[in-house]
Amino acid sequence: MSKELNIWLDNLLSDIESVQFQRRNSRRVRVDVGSEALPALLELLQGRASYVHLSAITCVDWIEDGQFELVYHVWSYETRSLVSVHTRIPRDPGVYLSIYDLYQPAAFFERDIHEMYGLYFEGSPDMEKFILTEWNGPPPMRKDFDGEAFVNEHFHWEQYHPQWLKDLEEEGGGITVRPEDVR
Amino acid sequence: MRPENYQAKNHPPSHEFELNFGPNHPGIEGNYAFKVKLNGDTVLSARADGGYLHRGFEKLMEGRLWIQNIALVPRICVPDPVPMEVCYSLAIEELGGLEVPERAQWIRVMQLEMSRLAAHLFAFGGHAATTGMYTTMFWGVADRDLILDRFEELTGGRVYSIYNIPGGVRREVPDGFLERMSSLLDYLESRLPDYDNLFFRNQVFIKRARDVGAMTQEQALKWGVTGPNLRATGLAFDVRRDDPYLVYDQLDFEIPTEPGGDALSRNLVRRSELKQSIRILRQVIERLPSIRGPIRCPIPNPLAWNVPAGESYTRVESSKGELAYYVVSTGGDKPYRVHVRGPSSMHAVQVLENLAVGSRLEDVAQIMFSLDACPPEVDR
Amino acid sequence: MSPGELIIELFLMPLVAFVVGLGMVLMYRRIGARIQRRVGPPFFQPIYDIIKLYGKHTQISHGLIHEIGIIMAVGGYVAAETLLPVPGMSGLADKGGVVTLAYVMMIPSLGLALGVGQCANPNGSIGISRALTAMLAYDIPFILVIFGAAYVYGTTNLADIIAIQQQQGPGGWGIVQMPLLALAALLSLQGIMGKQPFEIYIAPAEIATGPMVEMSGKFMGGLFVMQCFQLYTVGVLYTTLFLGGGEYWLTFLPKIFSVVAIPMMIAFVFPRYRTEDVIRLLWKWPVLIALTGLAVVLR
Amino acid sequence: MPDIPYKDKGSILGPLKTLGFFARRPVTEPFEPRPAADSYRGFHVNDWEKCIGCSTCQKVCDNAAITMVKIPGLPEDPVLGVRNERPAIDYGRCCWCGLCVDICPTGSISLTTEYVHVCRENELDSYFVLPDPNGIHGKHFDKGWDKTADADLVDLHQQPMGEVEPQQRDDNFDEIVHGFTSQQAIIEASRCVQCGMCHESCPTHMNAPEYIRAIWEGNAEEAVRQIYRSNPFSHVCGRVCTRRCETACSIGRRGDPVAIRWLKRYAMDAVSDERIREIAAEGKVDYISGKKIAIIGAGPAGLTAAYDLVKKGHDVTVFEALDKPGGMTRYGIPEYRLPYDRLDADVEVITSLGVTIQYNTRIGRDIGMDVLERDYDAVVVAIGLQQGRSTRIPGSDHKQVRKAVKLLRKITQGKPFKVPRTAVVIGGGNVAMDIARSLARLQKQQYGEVRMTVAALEDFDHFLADPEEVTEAREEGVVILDSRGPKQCLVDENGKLIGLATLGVVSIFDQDGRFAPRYDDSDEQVHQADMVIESIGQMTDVSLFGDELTERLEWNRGRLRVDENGRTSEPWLWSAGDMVFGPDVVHAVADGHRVAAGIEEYLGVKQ
Amino acid sequence: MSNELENIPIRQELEVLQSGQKRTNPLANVFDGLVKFCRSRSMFMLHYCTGCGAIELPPAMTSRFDMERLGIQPMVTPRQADILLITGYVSIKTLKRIILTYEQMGSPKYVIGICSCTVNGGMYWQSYATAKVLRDYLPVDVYIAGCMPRPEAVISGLRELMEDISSGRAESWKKYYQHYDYYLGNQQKLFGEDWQTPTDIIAEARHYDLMTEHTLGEHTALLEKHQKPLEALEMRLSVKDKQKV
Repeated sequence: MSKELNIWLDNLLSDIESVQFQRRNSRRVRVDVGSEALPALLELLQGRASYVHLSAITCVDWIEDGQFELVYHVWSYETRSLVSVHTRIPRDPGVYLSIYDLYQPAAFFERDIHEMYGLYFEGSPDMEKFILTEWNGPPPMRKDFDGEAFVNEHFHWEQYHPQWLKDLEEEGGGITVRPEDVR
Repeated sequence: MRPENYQAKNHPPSHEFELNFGPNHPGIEGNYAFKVKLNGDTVLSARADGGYLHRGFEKLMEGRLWIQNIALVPRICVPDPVPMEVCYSLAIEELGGLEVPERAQWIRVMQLEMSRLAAHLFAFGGHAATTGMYTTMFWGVADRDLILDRFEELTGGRVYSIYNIPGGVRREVPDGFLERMSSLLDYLESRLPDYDNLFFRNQVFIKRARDVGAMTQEQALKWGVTGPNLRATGLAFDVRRDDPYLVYDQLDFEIPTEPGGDALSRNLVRRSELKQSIRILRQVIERLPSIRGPIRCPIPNPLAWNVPAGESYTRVESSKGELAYYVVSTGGDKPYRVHVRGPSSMHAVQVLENLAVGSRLEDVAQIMFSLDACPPEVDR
Repeated sequence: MSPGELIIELFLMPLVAFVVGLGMVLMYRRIGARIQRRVGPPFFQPIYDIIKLYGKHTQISHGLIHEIGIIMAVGGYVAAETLLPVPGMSGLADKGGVVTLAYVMMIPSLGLALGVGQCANPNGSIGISRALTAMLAYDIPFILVIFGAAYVYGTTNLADIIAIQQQQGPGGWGIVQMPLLALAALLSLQGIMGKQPFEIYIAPAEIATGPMVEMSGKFMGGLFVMQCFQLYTVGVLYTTLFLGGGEYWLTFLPKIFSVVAIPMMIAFVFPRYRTEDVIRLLWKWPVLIALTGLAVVLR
Repeated sequence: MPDIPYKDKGSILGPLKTLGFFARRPVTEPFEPRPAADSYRGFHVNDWEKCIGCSTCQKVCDNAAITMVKIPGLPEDPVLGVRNERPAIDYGRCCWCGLCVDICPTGSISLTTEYVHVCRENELDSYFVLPDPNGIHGKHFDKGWDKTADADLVDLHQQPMGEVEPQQRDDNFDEIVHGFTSQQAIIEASRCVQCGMCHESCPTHMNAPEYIRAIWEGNAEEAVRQIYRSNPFSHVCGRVCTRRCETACSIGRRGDPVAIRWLKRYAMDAVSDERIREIAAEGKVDYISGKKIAIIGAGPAGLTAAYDLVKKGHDVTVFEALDKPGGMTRYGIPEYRLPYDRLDADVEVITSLGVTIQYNTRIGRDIGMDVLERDYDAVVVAIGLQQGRSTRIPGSDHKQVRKAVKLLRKITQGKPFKVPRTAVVIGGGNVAMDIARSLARLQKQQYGEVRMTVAALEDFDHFLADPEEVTEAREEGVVILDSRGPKQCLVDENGKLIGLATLGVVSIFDQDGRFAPRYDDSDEQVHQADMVIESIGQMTDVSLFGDELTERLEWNRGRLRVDENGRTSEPWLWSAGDMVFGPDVVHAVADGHRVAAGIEEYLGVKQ
Repeated sequence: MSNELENIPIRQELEVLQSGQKRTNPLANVFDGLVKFCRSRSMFMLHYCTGCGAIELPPAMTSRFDMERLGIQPMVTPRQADILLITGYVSIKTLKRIILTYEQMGSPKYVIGICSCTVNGGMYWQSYATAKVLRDYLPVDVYIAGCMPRPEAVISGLRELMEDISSGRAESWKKYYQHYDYYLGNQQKLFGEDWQTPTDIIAEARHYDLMTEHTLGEHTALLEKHQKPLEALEMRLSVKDKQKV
């Protein structure tokens, strides 16, 4: 099985430049590819190598590099192996191509990434909000959105003051370290 | 008192109208919404609306230590929490290069199958309730509760066991647990004919569920359907066998399939999987006493645990389908990114929308329940 | 019968019906509980529910028609109770008859339709349209059965029907005389009571209890009262037509309770049919049986 | 797999079989809550006896549900590592994951099988609970999720420290301990739960949690920076500290404490000396204050004070009677424990900041105190305890009865003396071990065999020396006897010392806790010896003050009376280190800081 | 979310204000007692899974723990329901629906806060998407601790509520009318100042004689300012073919 994998991966390498691949074990392959070549690579993977199941699309925000990393996990029912195709695109303006015409499940993942990261996919059938329909803030999964700060700014907490605490405070004790202090 | 200060809307003279399913609706699994456009009883278009259970898990996990997240992950799928814990732990173990002791792997398999049993009992119980068959639901949930009792004994928690941590499991199996588990399996097996009589062979149910929400195998593959729903279209695919994890490759079990691709087939697949899970559990009960050794490999102090940089994609077969975690570590004490690929994120949105179109109003709830779509997995 | 007695009977008969109906509701819930392997509600649960609903502070009315609808729904059954002879009381049974009763029994559904229509909730509208369709379905065999029974007994007067059966002893009961019609009636009873598998019009999972969706407080209480009457009415009607009616309360009550118990038990082991399946089924088997039964009795 | 016959067309009446359940008993449970499983995760209890208030539970809690509450009346002792704080839990946050139980270093917190708590809106304060041994409602419930060995998330074992094997080390003065490798250090550092007990117990309040964290993060420079915030003698302390921190360490409650000393050593060794000097110089003021300060004694206390004061821009001169700096750290600690180049590195950091050390300058002989009083704005006396105490037993005035301190100094200075063939050390402290092991090395070098005996007053359960010292000394061939009180030094008719007679000890302290050893006269042993070394404590030589100043100063039982800042009754004179506070390096460092702060305050006022 | 959020109010303990008049007719008292008793014995529970704690409700409802023994039944629409179980965390999106639902329920109505999350944010205290302190937005009658509470704990809580109802203590639904301005204010802070619900609480308060000086205030004034003809709550769902370019 892995032999076949080798053969087609070699073929693939001849077709597309700028592909790096790395086999992690018999069922996991990591492929790094430039963003311009990714749709073609996926098309090859799907068409030639039976990787018909798009397991997931993950977006990772590498804010320090100013990039979004997109990882396409595709699975072949025949060779029983999973290829993770990694590509990086600039964080700004954050537009990329949809692969909906290759893999229909991409619609959900692309929509999800759009609302969570603000990354727009051209050609995706539906870029409307799904989960955050009533959210006006920035795309929350971006690293520059500090969820905890947002919470502290917008919410307040239950102010407990039970009798035992009052008693302790009378005796000179009381709260010393709040959980917020150690975070 | 008049109700609200609303004006009755004048609908345009048309047979078409819109109807909201949920979020507060018994035909919805969990807290989810679904809007359908109807012509008479036929659904013209359907639109899912999620986010009612959105907590921003992936964001929360980036802000917590690796080990703290084990308390968080089971919440992602409430009816079937164990695969979440196991999958997350597997991902970290892969990143950190931890060797899980064999005994822990077997205990994990045991939990996973217990959880699958519980989730399936819940799933077809819920499906039965959408067709008005409350007795099945009452039975199913009550029998599921017996499994939860065993979970409580094993893990200390009824629903959220928080029992798996990276490196293994948290406690040794209590004395006499396997015997009690074994007698529970006997009981469940003896209940299966009752369920058959009441539900799976019930002609009214079969009439009701046949050809409801049917999809072909090609459609299923195109839409990214996984798990029992895919097997109900005749494709024998199971992550446990085809991308094995833990000790599933040492276990003897079959992958039930059904040809129909409809709500009935999906339920029948679940029914057969009950049997297979019981079979696996019996093997585990038989093997576990002979596998000795630690139940956890040593892990660093959780407060100061830097998982080596890298990324891992681990997959687990949950009761709903393919569950996957993509975890990125930059070598810090917290994950840099965790992506949860909930199986229902396909089923509850695209597949549900596609299947609902052209179906009947009375079948919409059935379709959702037969897909066993779990909204918290979608919303996260 | 003096007018005074009549008035007392007219007052007493619905009251008795209500109390017995409460018992039937309790029985329904207890049967369900038992099959579902649980304990079930306390003895007085039905009356607690009704008092609670009438005792709600907020009573949301959707307008006059809404209120009239509920009054029709309950009133229709109250009227029906006065047409149903019970041991010791015959009320208006002499004046009415089984045909009148059949008409009166449709009033609640129509009243409900009026009331629900006012609520402007699509779920309610769908539910009520389903309910009326279902009524169409179960009324065909039901009318056939009534027709056959009337033919056999030679009268539509319920009091007379009872008298005829009681003269002949258990052998002369309708169920022995015309078993096929009795069977058909039992099947349509399932429809009249609106229990599974003919429960599609309330279907919580689809249309959120359909007609009841906007009902609250006393309106909901009205529906609960109506349910008591409904169970009682179908039980008594069936007993009257096929089980020799009531001689004494001691024999009458077991009869009516066991009549309604059968659909109740069936309700808990079947899911619900779709509307068209309801019609197909009810127009097929009960109608066929009823027609055969009719053929037998007409022969 | 048609293993189930559901596919054959069942009868429409099939489901009616279910009606058989009508006759069966319901499965419903009674209303009263069932007892939960043995390891159920219900509400918390906390054993206040065991709990030390380390707040580790608070740190592991992912829900920020734990608040530390100070409870007056509970024991509080930084030295033992006990705080009078206890965790209070917010059940509006808690998720009952049990991580607090698994990580608790003491094993005091656990979950019970109690799980019902209901309250009304105005009683919501009851959600904030201070778990005590009685549980949330004061009712007894069995323990549920409790600490087990499987579930314990605390790593109870230290990283093994590599040492030179006894055979290789017993004839030389090379350093014994290898020190951590970077990987070991990171693993060891990761054991820390950041409770801060070490910080509180440390005399000089080193920022141990911070530098351990930095080591764990792989940032040794940051660790050094944290170390230099409070201790300029870190090479020394990284090797020979008495480790009050490790006694207090909460991990040490049930297992080995975090090896804080070795971690400090690792951090210091991992950074080059030049870089350390740069780091130490951070925060030095860029002006000159114009104040002159004299410090007498280049030991840890004096040099620490010098370090602090020079960073404030003062002109600091240190007068040292001997020719090398370090004081007791150099002349009291054998080289195999503290290589001199490491000590020199520490001193170099201080001198590189601008401190001048005048060696071979004995105050009172070369320069008088009055000169210092006149020429300097402030004077610090930090001369330590340079004289050994005598047992004053019969025969102790023999010339072959030596004082350990002096002998150690001699060894360090390389001055020749006749190494005894057999020797007995009186005393059970670390100094006794030092001299015994040093002499043992010399014996091995010269005679090829070790004939050293240590006779300690204390029994092994209350031994003063560190256990590892005892172990290592034994490995090197030193015989250690416990509960032996010296009776007399035996001298033969030729005036040659032939041995020491000791008696068995019955008790050391009297009822009032005063030192008053009682011996069992019947249990007498004689230990042959060419030399007897007394190592029972040191005292200071205050002759440098001169008569006039000695008169002026206030004294307290033979020691200088100082205020809380280390200032004597003379406003310009401070005293620090062993001569005013107990003998160990880290106390001296702490004292140096204290005195420096006092002088700084004083100089500020004077301006 | 509006910008006014800076001045988050300090939580005040809200009291149910009792009207002075006491019924003197003994028969009326007996009747009141009967109604209260029936209320406590017949609680219709709204079938709404707002959060993960809802997973323990099916066991509590079904055969193993059988809530119907207490006269508790699930009901599917708010109109029919008496008790609203907030089962765990409420995302802001859900909270809007909960408030709509709550306002549509007929009083007397009772709210039960289940799980940690309804009290102080629970394990989602860091989450930007969930509301933290439920009683800021709705009056709550009974809290049940746990994450999630077991069915037995849920049933214990419900029995506690039953006692409260029959003894007349559970009257926090009145607070919603009597302190409407407070609750509305908190809702506006979270949902924006143009937040409104279809139910006219002020009119209901007038109708049922529950107006107090706390019913109206600056927030209700804001509500009236933004009041627009009401339609069903917008779900922000558009037909699929209408795509954004």
